[in-house]
Formats: sequence, structure tokens, C-alpha cells
Amino acid sequence: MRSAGRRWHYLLFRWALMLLLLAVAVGLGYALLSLPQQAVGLSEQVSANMATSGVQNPVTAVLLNFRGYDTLLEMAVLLVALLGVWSLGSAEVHRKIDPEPVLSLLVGGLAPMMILMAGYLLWAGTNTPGGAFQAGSVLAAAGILLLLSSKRFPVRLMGWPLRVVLLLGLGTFAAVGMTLLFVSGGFLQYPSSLAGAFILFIEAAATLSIGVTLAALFLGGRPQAGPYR
Amino acid sequence: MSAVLLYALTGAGLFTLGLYALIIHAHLLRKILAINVMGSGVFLILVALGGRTAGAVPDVVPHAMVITGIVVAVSATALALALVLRVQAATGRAELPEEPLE
Amino acid sequence: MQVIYSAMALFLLMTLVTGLWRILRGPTPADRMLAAQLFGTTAVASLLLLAQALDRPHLRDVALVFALLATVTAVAFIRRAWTVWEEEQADE
Amino acid sequence: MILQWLFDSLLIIALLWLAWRLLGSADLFKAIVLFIAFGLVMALAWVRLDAPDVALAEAAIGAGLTGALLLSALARLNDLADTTHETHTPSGKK
Repeated sequence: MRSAGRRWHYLLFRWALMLLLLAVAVGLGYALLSLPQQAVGLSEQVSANMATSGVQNPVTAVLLNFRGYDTLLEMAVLLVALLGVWSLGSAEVHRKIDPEPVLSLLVGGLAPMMILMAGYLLWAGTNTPGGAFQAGSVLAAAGILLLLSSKRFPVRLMGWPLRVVLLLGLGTFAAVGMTLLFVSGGFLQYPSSLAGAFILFIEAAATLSIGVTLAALFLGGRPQAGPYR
Repeated sequence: MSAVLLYALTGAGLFTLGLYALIIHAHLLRKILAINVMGSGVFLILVALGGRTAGAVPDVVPHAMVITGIVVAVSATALALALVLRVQAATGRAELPEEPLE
Repeated sequence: MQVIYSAMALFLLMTLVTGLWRILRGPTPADRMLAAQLFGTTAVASLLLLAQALDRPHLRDVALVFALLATVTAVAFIRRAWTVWEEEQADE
Repeated sequence: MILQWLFDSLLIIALLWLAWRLLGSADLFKAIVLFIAFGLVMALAWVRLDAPDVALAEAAIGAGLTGALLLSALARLNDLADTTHETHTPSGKK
């Protein structure tokens, strides 16, 4: 039971916190309002270099070409998050499997559609909205749907094949970058005639890795063979 | 006041709301939700400020960063949830002890 | 025509905000989850209208992703949260 | 023009209100469902800010992944609480 003094302290803490956060909000608002009404940002540089980027979608150009190393390091972040989850223990395996006909029918129809959608987003990402991250997320959703439907995954896929796919994105990205470092003298400096092909190649590998990494993160532990709970 | 600025201010509001909830709630799952709301606020500010260009085309560099940010946020959330489950398994509760001003 | 599409999108956003009431009221988890799914459906419809109104055909892709992936949340709910709740109700 | 303003203000009010309710809700399950709804409204805000790429990412992650992640984590949390015989408020009960 909380004594009257403690309770008073608690209320004081609440009010002090509210005042402090009000000050933070007002400060943030003032900072935002005092910014210039119009700013060009980096849009001029982006549009000036679009011709040499190898793709038509400016967001993909920024992600895979102009700031490619950002995306490379993000793949590493995803991998580190997965390593963190795996180091906490192995995934729980469900004790009993109850076959659910409606769910299997749904998953059997939807999962292929999602994989198709992921492929479309990856392909379309070069000139319309889309790209590796979106495609990877859709792929991960297909994987999660399969995991949720208690499909039994083959044991032999849970060992090194899984790890190869997890590393594929980061590996391809780094390998292409290093090769270009020796060939053209700059890390991830694509020759402009081949830039589109390089970007699509890296994105395809990245999509697979992002999809499998996110689905593995959903599992919440090192995978074993079996239906998951 | 332009519409993009209104969205930026909304982002600041979401950030503050999230920060408040992050501090006062003891349950760890609530803290994760609060951090996600704070993140959404930051993303909203970034994209809204990218829309201040004179023409019709917004600045795409913040867009690219926000896309990577969203994916990093979801993977960090997954890691945090795994940690919360470990805390629950180890201590029997997924909360920080609620003892303000010790 | 654009104005009509925009007005319809606005109307859908209004119905979406009204749907919030069901999420807040419940009373069972299934009520809340279904209201969230209704949110998804309404968002798909308003995205399609916005694609016409703002002349941005690529918004249809966003709507397609929404429609496909809303199922994942529903299935996660059925497989994880709902069974737990049902067992608890059966216990009492 | 007036339609645009109405749309913006409704969207902003919905965002702030959802954030407020989801962070303040006593029931964890309700908070998670409100968070899923928050993600959906966020995707509409990205569309309004002319960022279709971000809207796609938010749609894929907000509609599909985050909801599934949070719901299954909550279910496991309740399972663990049951096995350790801790008094824990289960989702969906008053």
C-alpha cells in the first residue's frame, strides 16, 4: 500500500513530467514553424543525376545507387536483429497439430498470390513505386502465413540453406560493391550503362533476404523442424 | 499555414505522446508500442518537411530514409518482443517494478 | 468528376473514423479485430478513389498490397489470440 | 480545396486520437488493435503527402507484419503467465 507522502510524490512527478513534455512539444513546434516555408532539399541533385542512375523511380535510385551504402548497412542491421533473437533461444514448437481445412485452403490460395505480388513489386520498383523493401515485406507476409498455418517445414531447409538465404542480400551487395571498388575505383559506383542491371540483381537478392529475415524474426527464436506455436 | 507544416506538427505531437507513454507505463509491451508511435512521429516530420519544395514533386531523399526506417523499426520491434518474452519467462512478469521516486 | 471522387474518399474516411467506436467499445476481441479489418477494407476503397481523384495510378498497387496482407493479421488473430481467449471463456 | 482541408484535418485528428487511445488503453489487446488501425491511417497520410513508396512499405509492414508480430507475442505472454500461475489480466476481459 502506498503511503500518502509517496502518493503525493507520484502526483508531483506526473505533473512535472507533463510540464517538461509540454515544453518539449512547444520547442519542437517552434523549431518546425521557424523553418523556411520552402526548401529545395536534395531534390535538385536527385533529378540532375537520374539519367545516370539506371532506374526511373527516384526512391529506388536513392536507395540503391546514390545512398547505396545506407541500404547495405541496413541489411546488416536486419541480420543483427535476427542474431539477437536467435541468441535468446529456439522457437517454440507446437505440441499438437490440428488440421484446419479452411485455413489450408486460404493459405494455399493466398501465399502464391503474395509471392507473385512480391515479384511484381520488385520488378516494378525500377520505374514506379515499389522495390526491394516493399517486395521483401510482402514475401515475409507470405512466409508468416505459412508459419501460422502450422505447415511442417522440412528439417534440411532449416540448417545451412536458411542461413545462405539470410546472408544472400548482404553478401551480394557487399560483393558487388567490392568488385566495383576494384573495377571502377569507387564503392558501389556502377558504370551508368549497366547500373540498371546491377541494381535489379542486388534488389532480387535483397528481397529474398529481407523476406526470409522478417519471417524468421516472426518465429521469435532459432528455428527447429516442426509446426510453430 | 501550409498543409505539410500541419503534418509536421502532428508528427511532433505523436512524438511527445509516445515519449509520455514510454515514461509512465511500466508494462514493457506498452513501452514497445510507445516507441513505435514515437518513430511514426519522426517519420511523419521527415516526410512532411521533404514536401516543402516549390514544385509538385517532393524531395525523395527523406522518403528513401523513411522506408529503411520503417523496416528497421519492425525488426527492432521483433527483437524487443523476443526480449520481453525472455523477461517474462525469467521473472514471471513483463513489467518494470512500479516504484516512482524511490 | 475529380471533386466527386475526392468527396467520396472523404466520406469513406469519415465512416472509418466512425468505425473506431467499435474498436473502442468491443466488447469481445473478435469485435475489435473485425472493426480493424473493416478499417483495412475501407482504406482499400478510399485508396482506389484517391488513385482516380489525384490521378496517381500507382496507388492501386498500394490498395492491392493492403487487400492481400490484411488477411495475415486476421489469421494471426485466429491462430494465436482467439484460441487463448476461447480457452479462458471455457474455463469459467 | 475545402475538401482537401477537411481530409487533412480529419486524418490528423484520427492519427492523434488513435495514438492517444492506444497509449492510454488499459487492455493490451485493445491497444494492439488500435495500433494496427493507426498503421492503416498512417498509410493514408503517406498517400496524402505524395509518398507512394512509403505508403507501400507502411501498407506491407503495418497491415501484415506488425499486427501478426504483436498479436502472437501477446498470446505467448499470456501463455507464459498461465504456466507460471501469475495473476495476469487476460486480453478481452473487463
